[in-house]
Amino acid sequence: MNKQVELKNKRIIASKHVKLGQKNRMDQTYTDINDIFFKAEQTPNFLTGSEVIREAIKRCSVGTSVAYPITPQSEAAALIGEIYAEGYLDEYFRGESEFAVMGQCAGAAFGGHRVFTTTAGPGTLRAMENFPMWAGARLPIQVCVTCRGVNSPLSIQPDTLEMYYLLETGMLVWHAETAQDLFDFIMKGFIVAEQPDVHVPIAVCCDGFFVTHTKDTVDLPPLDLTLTPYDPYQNPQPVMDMETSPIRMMRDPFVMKSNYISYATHASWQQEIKAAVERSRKHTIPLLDGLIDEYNADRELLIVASGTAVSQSREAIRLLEEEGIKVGLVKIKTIRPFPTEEIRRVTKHAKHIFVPEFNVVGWLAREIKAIIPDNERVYVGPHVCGGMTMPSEVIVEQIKIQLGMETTPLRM
Amino acid sequence: MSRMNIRISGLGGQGAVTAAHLLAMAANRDGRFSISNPFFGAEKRMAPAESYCRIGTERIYDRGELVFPDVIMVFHAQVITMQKSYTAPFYSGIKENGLVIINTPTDLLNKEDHQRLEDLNVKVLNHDATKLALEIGKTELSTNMAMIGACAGVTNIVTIKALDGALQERFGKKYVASGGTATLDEAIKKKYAKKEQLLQANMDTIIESYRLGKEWAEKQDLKLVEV
Amino acid sequence: MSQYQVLPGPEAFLPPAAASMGNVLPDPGEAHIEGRIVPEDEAYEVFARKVLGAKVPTIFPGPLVLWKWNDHVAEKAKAIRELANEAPMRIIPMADYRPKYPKIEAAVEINPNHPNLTIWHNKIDVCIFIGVHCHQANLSLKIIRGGTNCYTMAMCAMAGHEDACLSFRDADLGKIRKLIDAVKKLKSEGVESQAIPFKQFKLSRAGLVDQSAN
Amino acid sequence: MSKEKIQICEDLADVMPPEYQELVATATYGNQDRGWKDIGSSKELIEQHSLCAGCPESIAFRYILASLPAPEDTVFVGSTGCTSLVFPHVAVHNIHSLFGNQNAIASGLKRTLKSRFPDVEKDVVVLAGDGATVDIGLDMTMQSWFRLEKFTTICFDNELYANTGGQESGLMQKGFVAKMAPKGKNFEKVRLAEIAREAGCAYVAVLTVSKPNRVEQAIKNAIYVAREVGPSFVQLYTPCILEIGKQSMEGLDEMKDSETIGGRFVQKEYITDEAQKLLDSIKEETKARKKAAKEAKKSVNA
Repeated sequence: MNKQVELKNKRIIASKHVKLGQKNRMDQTYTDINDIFFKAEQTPNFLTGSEVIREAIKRCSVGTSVAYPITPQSEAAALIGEIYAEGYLDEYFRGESEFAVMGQCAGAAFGGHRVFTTTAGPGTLRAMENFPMWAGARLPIQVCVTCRGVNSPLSIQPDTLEMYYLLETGMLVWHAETAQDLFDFIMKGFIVAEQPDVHVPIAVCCDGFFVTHTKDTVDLPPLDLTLTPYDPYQNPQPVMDMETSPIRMMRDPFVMKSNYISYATHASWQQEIKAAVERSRKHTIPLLDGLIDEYNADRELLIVASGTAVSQSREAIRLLEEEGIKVGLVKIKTIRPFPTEEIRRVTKHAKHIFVPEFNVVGWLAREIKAIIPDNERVYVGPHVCGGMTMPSEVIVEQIKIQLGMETTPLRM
Repeated sequence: MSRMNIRISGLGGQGAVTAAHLLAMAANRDGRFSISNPFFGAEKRMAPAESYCRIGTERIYDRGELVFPDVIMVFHAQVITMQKSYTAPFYSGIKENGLVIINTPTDLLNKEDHQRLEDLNVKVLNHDATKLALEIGKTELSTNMAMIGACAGVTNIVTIKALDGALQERFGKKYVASGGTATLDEAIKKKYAKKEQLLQANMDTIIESYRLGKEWAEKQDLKLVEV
Repeated sequence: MSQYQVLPGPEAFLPPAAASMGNVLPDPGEAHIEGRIVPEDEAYEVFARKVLGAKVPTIFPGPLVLWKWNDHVAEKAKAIRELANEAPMRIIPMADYRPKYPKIEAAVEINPNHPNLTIWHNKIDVCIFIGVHCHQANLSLKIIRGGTNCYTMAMCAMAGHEDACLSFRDADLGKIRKLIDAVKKLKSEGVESQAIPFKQFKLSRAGLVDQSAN
Repeated sequence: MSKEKIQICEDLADVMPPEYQELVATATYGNQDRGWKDIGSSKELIEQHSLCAGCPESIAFRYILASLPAPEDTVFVGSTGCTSLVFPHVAVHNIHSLFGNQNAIASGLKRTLKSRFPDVEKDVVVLAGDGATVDIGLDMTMQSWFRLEKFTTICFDNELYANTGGQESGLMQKGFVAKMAPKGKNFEKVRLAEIAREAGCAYVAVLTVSKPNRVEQAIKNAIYVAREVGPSFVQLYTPCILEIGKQSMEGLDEMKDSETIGGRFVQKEYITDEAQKLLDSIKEETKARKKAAKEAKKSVNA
């Protein structure tokens, strides 16, 4: 289905209404995303994920951010407030619920701002009605989802089940493994989502606490570089600011009623959102260096994972290596668009495919099973959920059991 | 590749999260790889709070609750007596040849606990951190300093110089903290009108504990993992 | 898997979006023809051949060139009229995107929600969209491909349209003029317009202007 | 903007459908004294609507669009319901997003427009039904007033859910038997105007749409106050003749009955001192301007 896009020269359309090299009110220089990441010097910092979100937003020329407290994203949302007070953003306020916040974000995006917000767990589900609306209205809003459990009984701990609900909203869904990914994905996410041929919202997801509250080493580009601001007129739809003539359309019109019924429009509209997500591949591949990362992926034993599960798998592979068991690793960075062709290619020679996940349903395993031949090769797990941790020893044990090897039961 | 996994169990408000961050920051300054993260519920003061610090010679990816620690630090007696920890018993998962440092003036373990730890050749240091904190740091809030000092003294996992640097970084500049931690920071800052005094008192607590830890370690036949 | 070809329809009750079939948009300096990425110059010639070979070649100008938000747009409108006269091509506007109520006048307008009415009514076999917002253009192009046999082209100011049979990207005044030049060149080589003779309609505030008097 | 931007390119003007040519030639963009009296003599900003014949909402729509002080710089935010059937035909930018979040959308929109165009007065007007304003959206309606968001909220109060077929709403009168209230509504009509006043609105008006000049004045007042002072709210009775069992011609009588003494829609206004001061000064200015214009006209004629 999905044609493999060649990694050619980096082609990203930057905003046309300010010039690269100009300075903003914070004395930062508008800089091309490629220069920020691939030319500027990167300095290591030891930061929590929440601080990393702040550092990314400082360099993104964001117009509006709307905040609402919910663990574990509250710190990040409050820190964005602090940099708003310093002058980095044009607008910032606390909304009254996630449903309202996502509406406020939509209003700001309709009006022509670059918009960023954060949410988590039950907040993501409360906001849910807005996400397909954002996508349908072609609003390139970025929401950072710091995953936590969504079910009753209540849990504030990480669980990626909420990402499953986001998969068919029409948003781009990326999954950060580490604080470094989180930083990179936030900045690059704006650029990809705002391309005129893409122009759909993006959810940059990370695992709560494991990323947000973990202090880790992150390479940052200089603070005096920032992205060019969003250009609302590089838009596949009219901007709702009465700066163009009054084109009579609602940005998401009722074409369903009475005499002007057109279900062909509705169907085509949905197809167009899906198409926009597909088009993002071309822009994402050069910026993220592919939709997946692969390490010894030609091996017969393969782990395919996203988010923190990748980190835990890296450790598990080290442990297995010590015992002479060689396992390859595939890290999926974008869940939407799903790297269908890439996964088909790298799993071609695998005899066993393990998909460790931090959720009870194993949605990533389902996604993989749906697209590869001989999918009985996929072992759905190991799983943890509800906020449990996934020690690398558990992955090791499960792989050995699956291979019929002897294991000593894990002592707790 | 070698790695030391440190698990810290305490009660909300004792600075367990700060302690793990400081150890990780110090290790980072020493040129090692480190990562630290907290684990807590939705409650605040006096509820179980855990934090984890992993220090190693190579890039560390492992995150989340630390199930198989080399070192366990217990910040409060209730972790043991009231089972206020996420794992029970508090030493579950400890690796062979491990180390347990407990903030207590007296032995809190029963015979069975001692036997199980001995079987794994795990050494136990009873370290009266709160007393040291009150004597040198002039506040109970420095208990975490006394604990990381002892940890560094016994394990050599971080240098005093690096701890000093980490302390300056943590309290010397604006720091991201959750609401509760921020309030505690304010309380301790109020106690010490001058920032240098606060840093000095904390450092003194660390150094004295470090000395005591080192002294104890020399008398033990420690086979702890070396990083 | 072989390349999905974006050909005139009628393709299906609900054809897929070409992007979902793996078709990608051209890069700057390129265009695409039926799903193939080609150098832009090649596309100008194909455009001219399609227009001159058609019975009812039509330009669908959109709001971005119909409404005069600046003088540059007025220049584009002028060039579009020139193109229409040169080929010749009909001009049928897409003035806005609302679902029209109570009825679409298929003879004189096109609506993104029911583009086929206009294609069928006027028997349009080749068309080009210019100045339509990308989202709306994509809806129309796909609906047209689904239900008609019209060869669709698009002059896009942004990244192009893989749902058209042929599309240009980064459209500006210069590129619209290049369309005119391509038609002129082909004509000078002896290619003649196959268009059925027609008179471009005129509208006023009162409605259709009767031109038979002239 | 920018009424200059509402022009058709000359080279393509003669292929534009008549309604657009009419719009450019005779619509009242840019005329600060525009009002309901322009209806019939100039191109209205609304094309044929698809509401029921005789629906008072349709006439309310026309009055409101005619009364906007600056339609060339106004953006509407609607919500789900009968109103959203009209919005596609309105020559003013408008947004429909979800059901009930209209005041949240407007909050984000207004702040962004203020930030992007600090020197231009961009009016944001919410127009939604009573279900959207009071029931599903009350939280966001009120919170936008608490935050003193500077835009106007208009509620088309037809005392029920019309588009879904006549279900009970919070603004329905007590005792009324409707779908989902099979034994009659058992609590009082929500006192939305008083809620608005207490929540922070600087200008509140309740009236029917039986008298166009009153509607015009309320809408203008609300928008002027939202520009300078704070949030404003207008509640208009637009009975759903279909669902209350009336004929197409009976809408006007229904409204007139309800606004007579003792009725549910006796006209009322709540205005803060600051807002009153502003409205008085605008009144003076308008009077002076009109007088000057009249005299200028006289001298030309002479």
